[in-house]
Amino acid sequence: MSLLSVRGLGVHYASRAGKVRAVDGADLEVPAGSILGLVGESGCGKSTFGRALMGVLPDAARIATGEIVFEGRNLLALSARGRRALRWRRMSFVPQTAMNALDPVQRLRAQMLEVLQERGGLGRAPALARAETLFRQVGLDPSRLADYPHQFSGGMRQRASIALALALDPALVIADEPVTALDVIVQRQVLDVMRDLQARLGIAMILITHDMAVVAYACDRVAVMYAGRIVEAGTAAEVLERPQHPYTMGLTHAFPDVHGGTSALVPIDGAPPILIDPHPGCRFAPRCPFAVARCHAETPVLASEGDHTVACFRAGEAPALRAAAAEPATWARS
Amino acid sequence: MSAVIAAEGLEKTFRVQGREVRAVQDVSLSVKAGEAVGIVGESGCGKTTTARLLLRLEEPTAGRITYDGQDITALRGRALLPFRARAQLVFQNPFDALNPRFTIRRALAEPLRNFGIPVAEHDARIEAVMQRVRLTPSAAWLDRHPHELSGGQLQRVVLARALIPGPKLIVADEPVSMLDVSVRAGILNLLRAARDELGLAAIYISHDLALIRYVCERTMVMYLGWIVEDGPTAELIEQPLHPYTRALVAAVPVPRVEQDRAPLPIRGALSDKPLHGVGCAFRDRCPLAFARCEAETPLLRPTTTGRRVACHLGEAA
Amino acid sequence: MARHIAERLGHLLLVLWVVASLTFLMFRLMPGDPTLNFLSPTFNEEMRAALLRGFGLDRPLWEQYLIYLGKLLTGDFGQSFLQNQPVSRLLWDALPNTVVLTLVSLVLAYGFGIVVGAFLAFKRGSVAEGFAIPMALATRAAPEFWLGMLLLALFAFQLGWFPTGGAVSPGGTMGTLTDRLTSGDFWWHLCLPALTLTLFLQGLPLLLMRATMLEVLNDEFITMARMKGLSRWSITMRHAARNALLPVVTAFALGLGASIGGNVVIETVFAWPGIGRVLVTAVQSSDYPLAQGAFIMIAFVLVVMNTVADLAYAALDPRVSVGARK
Amino acid sequence: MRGSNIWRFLKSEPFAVAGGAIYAVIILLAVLADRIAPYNPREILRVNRRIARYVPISPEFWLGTTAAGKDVLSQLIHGARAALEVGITAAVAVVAIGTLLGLLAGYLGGWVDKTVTRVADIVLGLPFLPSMLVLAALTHGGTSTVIITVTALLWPNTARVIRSQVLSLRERAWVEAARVTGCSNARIMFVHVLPQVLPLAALYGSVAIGWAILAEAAASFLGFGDPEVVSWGVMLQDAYANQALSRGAWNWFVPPGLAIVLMVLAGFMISRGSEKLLFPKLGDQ
Repeated sequence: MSLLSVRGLGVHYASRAGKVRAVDGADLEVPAGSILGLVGESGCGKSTFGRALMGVLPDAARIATGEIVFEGRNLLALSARGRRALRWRRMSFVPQTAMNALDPVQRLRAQMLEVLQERGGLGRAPALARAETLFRQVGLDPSRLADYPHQFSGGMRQRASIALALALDPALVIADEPVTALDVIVQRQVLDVMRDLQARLGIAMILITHDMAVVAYACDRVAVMYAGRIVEAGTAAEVLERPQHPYTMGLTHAFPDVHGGTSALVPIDGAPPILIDPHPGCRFAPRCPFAVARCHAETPVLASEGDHTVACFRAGEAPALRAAAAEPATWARS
Repeated sequence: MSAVIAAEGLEKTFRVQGREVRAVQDVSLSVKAGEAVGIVGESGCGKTTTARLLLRLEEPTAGRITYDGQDITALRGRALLPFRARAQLVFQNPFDALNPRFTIRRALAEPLRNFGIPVAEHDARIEAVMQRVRLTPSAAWLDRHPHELSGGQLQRVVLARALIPGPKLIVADEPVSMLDVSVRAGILNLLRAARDELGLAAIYISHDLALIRYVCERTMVMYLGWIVEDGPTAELIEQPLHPYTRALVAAVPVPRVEQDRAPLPIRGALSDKPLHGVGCAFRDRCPLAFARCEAETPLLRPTTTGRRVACHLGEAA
Repeated sequence: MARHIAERLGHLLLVLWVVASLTFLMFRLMPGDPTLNFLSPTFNEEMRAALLRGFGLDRPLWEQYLIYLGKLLTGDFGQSFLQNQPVSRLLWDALPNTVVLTLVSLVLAYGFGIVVGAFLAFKRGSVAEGFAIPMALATRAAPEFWLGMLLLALFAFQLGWFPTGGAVSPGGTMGTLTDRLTSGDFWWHLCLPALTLTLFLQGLPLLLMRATMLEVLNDEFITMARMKGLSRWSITMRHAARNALLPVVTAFALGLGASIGGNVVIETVFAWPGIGRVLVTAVQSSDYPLAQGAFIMIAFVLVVMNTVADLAYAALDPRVSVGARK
Repeated sequence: MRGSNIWRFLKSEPFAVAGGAIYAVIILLAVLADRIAPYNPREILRVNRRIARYVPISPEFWLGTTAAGKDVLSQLIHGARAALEVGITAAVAVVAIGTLLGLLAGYLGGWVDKTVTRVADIVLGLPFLPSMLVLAALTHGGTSTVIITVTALLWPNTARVIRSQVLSLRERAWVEAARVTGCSNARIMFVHVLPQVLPLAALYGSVAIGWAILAEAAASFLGFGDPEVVSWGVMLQDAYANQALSRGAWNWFVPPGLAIVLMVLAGFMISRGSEKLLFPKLGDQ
């Protein structure tokens, strides 16, 4: 039984141009004690997915369909109060740029104690001790608790956010693009902190990112998201090295490798889909070089083969498609 | 063939809230026509300031800049116009690089008007650059406003605007960092094609070594305003000479599960009070630092053919 | 931070000096012969000259200016033409009335404005908002003195609950500041003018607090606070309100400075013997040393409060007061 | 703006529409004052040969008459003319000066910025109404004094706001792009930056109209208005000075105040509403 299993999740935004289906029938299994990389391009709904798990969405958005079963309970069936009780105790969040995710006029100590005391029920002294241990665990000098957020560098702010997220020993930490805004060396250091703490504390993590290399470096499992849906999921090795969905294939070839040759990078033509009245059938069909008539009519369902699930009618021909996907000519249609 | 753009001993110091920030220290470089040079380093290393100095968008505190052999260090205002027509910039953020109130046509016409290109030629030039950046048929795009285009399309317009005055030098500051992965390749290929076909000199600024490897033959690595290493890109990545380059290359993740996850050969983090004065700026984080690094500032000296490094490691005792 | 304070104080002194000089110039261009009012036609030329000399008006302009500045530094505003006593005594007697009126009204207005503003932000989109916003806008759109006239007509003349003006009942004397503050009669006279000023002033803090709160409420750290499972109340009060208070505190200091000058009309409607009323009567009767003194005092309080507002914001916002990255 | 989305916009922005409607009415009154007003506002009226003092609301005098026997309604209607004249002239002057100085200070920086900011601080150091009094006494009152004073004292507020927006615009890539593509400073300021700043300037324009009218009313109330001009401020001063309050002549002193409130409120509503009109999709990239 996985720690978290999401089925048919739908989150819709009310906008002047109509209902935007940011997340539209997403399914995902997250086993306990592993790091899952949720990867996709901007506008694919991955951030909305993360925030939907936390149950804190912008005013214009609401969860329309599906269920989120976490530790055996469907969160969507809980009362608001019940849901709020779980927040940060069982499931916490690390934001992208911690600069505006920390209260600018409060010292870090106050923000840590607030969570430890008000949500964790600790007294002041044990809370302070816990805050100092957490800071040490993420590689920050406890004396920095007395500083304000603007006195921290980018890397240090992310470490502080991680410390904050681990405060109440949650079972799951959702990190939304935690290292995107960081330089490569600091990014590596923060990723190592996350991998080390995850291994030592045995917590589950969802790392939301657009960077395939970061996913390859830090994650055990990978889920690829496109136009509000999970199109492929499995172990990192399976998904990255033996992708079965054309979009994943395209992504791996569009990504330059620092040690790779200078073989031509392959762009995926066309623009990401507008999620107001999405394309019937498979959302990727308009940009997919392997699309057939069926792809434009029917919507493929996630089918799993062993530990590797994919939503594509031609998944069976994956090895042949993979070979074709490596050729730039396959993608250069327009 | 003389260098299209060259700089010697460039320096730039800013005064920020009373503190002196040395953004660029003793930078010398030259780029020939048809050559693409990458400048790579973490944020705050001075790579963008260097690019802005070369384009004279900033006044250098010291040093000389020459374009096609002509000294343009002291030029100002209208005198810079001929140089401006020949040296253009591709911006990082396509969503912010076009005047929101101008249509695409007017954005492209602006440089033509400023550089005194006869109106008769405008339509032809606009059509040519639109073809080059594959925004065809151009009529479908020219009368739109920026907010009606996607990131990739906007960046193509930005590139078209840079190419329209017929420049000899293109500087691209993180040209694709704001774009989706699937769209990046398209822009990078356009940049490479434009450079090859038009014989442009190009300077690419980026923190992403993988992208630099894809577009540049030669690369310079900067740290806290200094050039620490300069050489052919592939060699520099596969056999880095400077300890900082070594750490930088090791830190870059690759999109394959099997990769080196050993701890980085570097200590601590970028401090806010960089070590000025004598000695190597990297010494406090360098695992191989020794007495001489403290006593003497290393100079950028050639080693084997075509490579330069600023480090005492390889020197005679 | 210290550098910031020193810079602001230096700037303050410069502005004070320029304002004092402008005032000097403005009043020297006053129309009408300053001595006209209290000279009876029988005075001959010789006596009139003696009088001018008495007030130092016969000297060249720049010499007058130097004397004026010299006296200013020692707090001597010269002699009032009409009331034949030092201007400074008249001003020090009137200033407390203005300060009491202003402070009482500002505290009431900002207290009410902050609470209602925060509540409206908390209850976004409610019926209350649809009603409160136009009301707040209307109070800011109404001329102060007209509000005064309405309250005066209703509560004083019509219902007779409050006096129709002045600060002391007929026959009473104001006495020292402590006498006034302890006399019920004084407070009874203060009610209507203070109520008018409060009604006029509360619009700004209310709208400002609501706007800043709404802006802060969709900051990312508020979303994070919700994710931490903190209660809506503690989020609003501890996080949103604290951040939203910064601009409101600045507005309070600016408001204090501005309304001391602005009370001119309220004090006229209610015949409240504050420094504004002193200025009006002095200008109307061309008693220009008194007018000049009153003007300078109002201007100085305004300039000082502008600086205090600037420093208060810097002190309250750690991003400014606690310097850059360690 | 094609017809369809103007209508869609109007529906979505009730504040601006209401504000616009009020202004339309006031402008109409001001233009057609002579024809609409039942009597000549300055004419002393008689009822069977006796001067019609303090006549309450009646079919003959819809808003009654003043202490001097003049028709309140006619004065109210003609007052719209003075309000518009003062309001619009002062607002245009304030916005023009404020925007220009704000633009120059914000874009050019250096000593230009220092001087403009320093002068603005000094002007902000001059208390508004007291300065109005002194200047009015200086020039024997009149609407021109009000306009000059409002302009002289109000431009720093607009200048500061415009300056801060220009400072942020200057950092935007498309302004830098203008420099790279060979634009001169002047062209960047007036062709590229100014159009982006005009919406905010117009916003402050509609607010400035309000302050100008309030200033005129206060000056008139303190006896420094222009007695010949029929304005709402003079009406209120006239009422206050002639025991309108003690006699409970609500019909006399309430309407002019309401007229001022309505007009100033309209300015605020237009500025609040117009934020969307003037910052369409173009602006909020």
